[in-house]
Amino acid sequence: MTKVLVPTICPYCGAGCGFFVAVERERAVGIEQMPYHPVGEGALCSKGNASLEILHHQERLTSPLKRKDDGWAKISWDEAVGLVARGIGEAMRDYGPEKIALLASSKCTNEENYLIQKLARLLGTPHIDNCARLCHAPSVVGLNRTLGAAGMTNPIPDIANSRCIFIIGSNLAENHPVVSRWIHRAKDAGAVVIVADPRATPTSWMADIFLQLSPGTDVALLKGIAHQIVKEGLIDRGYIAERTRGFEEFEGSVGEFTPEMAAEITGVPAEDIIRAARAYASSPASMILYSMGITQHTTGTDNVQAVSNLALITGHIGRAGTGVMPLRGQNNVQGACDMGALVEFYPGYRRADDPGTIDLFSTAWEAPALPTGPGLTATEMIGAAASGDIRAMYIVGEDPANSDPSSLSVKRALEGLDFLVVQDIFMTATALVADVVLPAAAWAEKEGSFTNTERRVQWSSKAVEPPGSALPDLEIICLVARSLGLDFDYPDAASVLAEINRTVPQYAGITRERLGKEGGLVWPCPSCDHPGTPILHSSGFRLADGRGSIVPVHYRPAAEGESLEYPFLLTTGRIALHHNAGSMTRRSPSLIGRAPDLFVEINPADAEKLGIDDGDLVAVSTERGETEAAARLTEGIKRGVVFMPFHFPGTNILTTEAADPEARIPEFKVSACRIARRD
Amino acid sequence: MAFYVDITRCIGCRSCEVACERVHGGRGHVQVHFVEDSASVPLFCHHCEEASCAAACFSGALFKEDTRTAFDVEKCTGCGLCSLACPFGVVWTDKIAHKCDLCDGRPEPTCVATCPADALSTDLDHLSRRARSRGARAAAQGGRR
Amino acid sequence: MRSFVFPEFEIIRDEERCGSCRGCERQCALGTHAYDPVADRLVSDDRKCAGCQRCVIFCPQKAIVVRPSPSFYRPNASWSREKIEDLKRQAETGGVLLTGCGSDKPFRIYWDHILLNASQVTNPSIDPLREPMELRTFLGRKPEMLEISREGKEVEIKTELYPNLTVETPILFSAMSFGAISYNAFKSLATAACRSGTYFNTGEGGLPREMRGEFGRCAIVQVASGRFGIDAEYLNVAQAVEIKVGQGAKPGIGGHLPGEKVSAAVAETRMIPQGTDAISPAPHHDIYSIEDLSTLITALKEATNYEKPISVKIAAVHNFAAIASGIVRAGADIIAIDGLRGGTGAAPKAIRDNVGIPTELAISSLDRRLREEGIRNRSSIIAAGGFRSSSDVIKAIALGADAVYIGSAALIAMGCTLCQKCYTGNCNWGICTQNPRLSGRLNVEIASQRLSNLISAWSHEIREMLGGMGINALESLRGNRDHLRGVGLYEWELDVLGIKGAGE
Amino acid sequence: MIRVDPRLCIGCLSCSNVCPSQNILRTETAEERRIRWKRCREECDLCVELCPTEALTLVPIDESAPEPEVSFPLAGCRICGRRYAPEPMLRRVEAALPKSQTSEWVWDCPACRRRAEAERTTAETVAARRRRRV
Repeated sequence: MTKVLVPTICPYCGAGCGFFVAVERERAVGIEQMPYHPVGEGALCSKGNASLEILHHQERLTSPLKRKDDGWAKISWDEAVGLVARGIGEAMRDYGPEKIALLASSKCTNEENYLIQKLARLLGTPHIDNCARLCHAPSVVGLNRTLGAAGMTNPIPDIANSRCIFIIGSNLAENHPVVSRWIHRAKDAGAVVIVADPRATPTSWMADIFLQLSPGTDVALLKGIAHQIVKEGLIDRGYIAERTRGFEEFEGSVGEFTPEMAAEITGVPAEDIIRAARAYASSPASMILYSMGITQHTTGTDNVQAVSNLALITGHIGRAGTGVMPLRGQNNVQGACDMGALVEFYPGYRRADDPGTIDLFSTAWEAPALPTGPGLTATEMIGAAASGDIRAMYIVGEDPANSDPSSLSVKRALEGLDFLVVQDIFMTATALVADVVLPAAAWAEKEGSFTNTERRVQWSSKAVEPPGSALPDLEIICLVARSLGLDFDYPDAASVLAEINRTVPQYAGITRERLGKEGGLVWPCPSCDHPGTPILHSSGFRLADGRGSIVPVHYRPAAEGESLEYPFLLTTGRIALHHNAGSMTRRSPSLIGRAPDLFVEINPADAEKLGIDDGDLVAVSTERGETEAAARLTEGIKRGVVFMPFHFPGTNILTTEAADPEARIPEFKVSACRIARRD
Repeated sequence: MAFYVDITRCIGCRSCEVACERVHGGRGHVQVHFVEDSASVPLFCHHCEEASCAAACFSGALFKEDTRTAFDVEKCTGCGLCSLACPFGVVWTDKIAHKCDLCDGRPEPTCVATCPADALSTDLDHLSRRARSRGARAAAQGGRR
Repeated sequence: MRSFVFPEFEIIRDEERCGSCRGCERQCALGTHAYDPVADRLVSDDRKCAGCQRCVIFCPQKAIVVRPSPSFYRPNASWSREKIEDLKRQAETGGVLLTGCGSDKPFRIYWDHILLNASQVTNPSIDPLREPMELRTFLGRKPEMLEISREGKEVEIKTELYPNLTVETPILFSAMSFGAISYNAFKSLATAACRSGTYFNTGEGGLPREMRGEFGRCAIVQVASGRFGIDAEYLNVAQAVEIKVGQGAKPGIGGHLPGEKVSAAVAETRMIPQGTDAISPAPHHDIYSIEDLSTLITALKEATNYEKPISVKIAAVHNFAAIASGIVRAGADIIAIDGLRGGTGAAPKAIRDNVGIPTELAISSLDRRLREEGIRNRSSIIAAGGFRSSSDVIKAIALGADAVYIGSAALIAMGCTLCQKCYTGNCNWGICTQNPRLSGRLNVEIASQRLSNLISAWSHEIREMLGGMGINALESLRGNRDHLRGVGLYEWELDVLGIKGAGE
Repeated sequence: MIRVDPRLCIGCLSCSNVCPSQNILRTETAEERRIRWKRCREECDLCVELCPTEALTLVPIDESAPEPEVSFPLAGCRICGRRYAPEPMLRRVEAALPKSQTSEWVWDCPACRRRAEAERTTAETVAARRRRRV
């Protein structure tokens, strides 16, 4: 039997590793390495290796479903699309288009995300968002303000060229495992690695300097470092003068903030802060990698700005081995943002509140009345749904009932909607409360482009047919749009990409033909002969007068702190074997078999006081709810802090809805909680 | 041929376990062990020069072939003597023995190809050269840290 | 070179039933079945299958069917599939096509055209369950006349009798050598022969030393053109010595045991180096005339002190009766006549299927010839070649044989399915192989039990048929062709057989 | 059916594994392993062929003969105490090992061998990382 190797992009994290799906008799039978792939060099983490397990999974949705009595009835696509058109159409007719909301998916292709946001805006609602809100909204807001572009400044393999790598709020060894190979390459060449994290994680194993700070004190740590750099004159005066503005004000803001003060707040010894400051500032090329430990805070935007401040004052940006590197969580969260599936941006990061943008797209889409943004963010939509300001929702490939904070109230809010349609590959917690569920194709069952965390746009080909009557998201969106009276005539992903080439300047030169041939292009790529731009900001910033802006930030404590009633700080994160809400990984036998249960990491000293042994079942409770988990005692976590992975339904029952005032990201990383042994 | 691990690189992601399981029909031959939350190490067959498993095998299913310890599934009866004879506990038996076959027929063992941290290699010289150069540079920069 | 030959068989596995126990994989020495650990299922390579049905029988789930491949070439009366494929095989190998077992060609089987008589009214039939029924047979030269002295009630035979073999039933195991068949198969035959009061024939491979004490009393030892394994003890422990001149499956051809089958035990028994080919020349290089044969017969009688009957085995060929007459005159006490369907471990297909004459005709013409010459008493006739049932045996005796040799029938009793791959040495049933893994499958106790059961069953049936004919001793049936009638035979065939047509 | 020589059997379960007819039953508790040969009519001989100690023989079926049964107490691990293998198997392994090697580890269970190996190989790295963290 002939085996065909189909090149695809891993459906899990944002690293965007490529691999071949081996297809035999129309089934995906194996994975073959892609040794020339620029990011992974053929490597795959455990999730990538298990990715095929979800393709032919028995729980896949194979037919459109509608709610019937207490269960579900299989229906035809005609009926399903009719129901969606009626549900959304009635809500629009009765309450107006701004009473409906759409959630795009950072798991879908660029083309699909483009169409979803276009659908939303042509229907007249500004409420279109995606789950970037829950991971990197502060990066979009913060980096757009300071650097003029939201994305990793340098490609992942460039990490190997760095001589000092500062990893803050990222457990990349577990969440983006292939990134660690480049860090090790840098270490082989003599690089110093600094890791700041409340937990000792496998990432911290790589560290030469490990700063174990208290959750929510990142700004204090970064300011302490900045203070030391300024004090010792390790700043790059030439760079500051030529390329930035705002340094004077910044200098004033850090003047008082000594490492000793930072030590007081963060719990990190002052000498370590000083060592880190010297290492970062004095190396020939330093790089900062961060992810959700920085962004998922009420101070997320401040954290991001504090990070970019460090890079700007030392001039560690715009060259090989330097930069500010937000590691994105989902395989296409970068692309979904690029495509404008965000409340504040139209495609290509054009501001939604700018009349120029509206004019531009009115012409491009031949639509006279496009809504002005910003609309309601993903988390605000839920609140609006609860209060009746949103009447109908169309959710594509997202699971807010699991992934959003305070998930019990999310579920209640969604249940209160007049009409909810969910489009997914599995029956997620969100789909369970929907009126209509549409079965979608998984990544290898459709084609399209994905943009990874380093802005590399890659084409993923179709390997196998979707199960049952499931359809690619692109086709479903077109069906729904046409049933709502819109002229969505896109025969395939390539035809959508052609429109993207015309409307998104960063993608202008990223054509289907080039992606097929060249195996990935890094945006901005403004024309067909442009080679792509792996390193941003090498000749200035896309801001007024081309200067990066140094923005003073002020330390604010997290929304919740320890109290007598809730004496522990709960922080959340990911583990190596699961991905996000886990709708895929918890169905993968080889992954769930290795990490079957929700656990909570506790410092042994704390545990002893509470009389908890390793493996005991404990109740973790916050003001919002209570969850059971198995205790896991480890010295790796600070006293007074506990950690839970958020891949299981229980965790987000606990987390707070308190959000960053600008980026509206919830503070997943700090919640005050109480622990008690379950007997 | 055997393969080697650079323990300082291993990040405990268990990719090798899952990959091995994938290419061997659900029966993996690698197990990642964690030590005190401070290090992890994949344990796999060393293809011992004097292989105890082969010495204990009565049916000829396990045997030395050049430098590797080969396994002929056709001959295995699942007696489990090899599992008890492996000093490292990395030969498993469940109705039938299974152990590392260096991914026979593939250009490179899958665990080596898939290791995200580049911690595994079939080339011991390469690993030790890399480790030596890292050690030397760390020593040279010792003052600055 | 890619083979253009269809797989002979098609293997159908019922996936629903198959429990992936891998029994079939372990049973098949030809490697037909293989386990795919990734898919957790068994896969089969039709091309390797010999159709021996071992896997079918031993599949605990009865999930396997092996049947002839349905593929066909364009039907052509002249070019049958077999002819086309034999030709292709030769085009691919450039060699003689080998095969095993007896000829499978559709020559007329006269047994199936001969009917037995039975008693009605005028002469009573006999109930073998109530009255004695004599199957005991003496094989060897009988005197011209018998002088008896009678003193009172004592009767004494004054004529000196020639040495004879006494068999309790007229069924002997044909010559199958250790080497061609496995030790266990060989020993099973010997054990069964001793237990059933009959004889097994060692073939030309000698008699392993450790078997001589226990099994000599039911052995006929063979002296063949290769002279393998012959010593004085060998000749003397046996009850008869047979000079093998020809074999029904390959008249005019010698034997060839490939070196791979010459294991240590085979080598020791045959007195040749281990791993060397054991080649039996086509002729005996000391026999070029009846006189030469006579010399050998006399030599063997000398060697055995004139205590054993000497048999001469020849293949049934066109003018064999005249030759047999010469053999009798040369001093043979028994003539074994091996017909067209005689079996073999390995023979060129062209020879097996095209040389010789059917056993039925051979028995009849030999018996008649010897009677006509008045020398029938000087030699017993053992017929061989394709005896399939007790009725074949009884018809042979009515045609003039004293007893019969069974070969294939005995092997089938032990498990053989006539897959005809004996020459490969990979017999899955453990019969025609020297691979210890395979031969171990044949359990001597169980196999000999099956053989004894077979002899016992046939003997019972022969008694039943004899009783029906109103005869109470087998002696009385020998050459008694009035008890036979032919159906569907040509005149000449009836003439050769010496029987009347049915209804005459 | 099968005759078993209990002096030769080491309790390895080869026979039970290869029996296509599931005629060789095994029961294993935390303390002991028990094997019972049903009075089978199969003459497939696989168990006989694949017995490492030639403890089995094929014999004609005998309805009156009792079904052979053997049981072995499991030996306990020196480290964790878990019972993991019949002692005769361990003795056979010990005898089979190359004489140049030590063999007392045979009496540790495979899980403990793995743990020991992991601890041994990572000792240096763990120590270095602890120094760094403190």
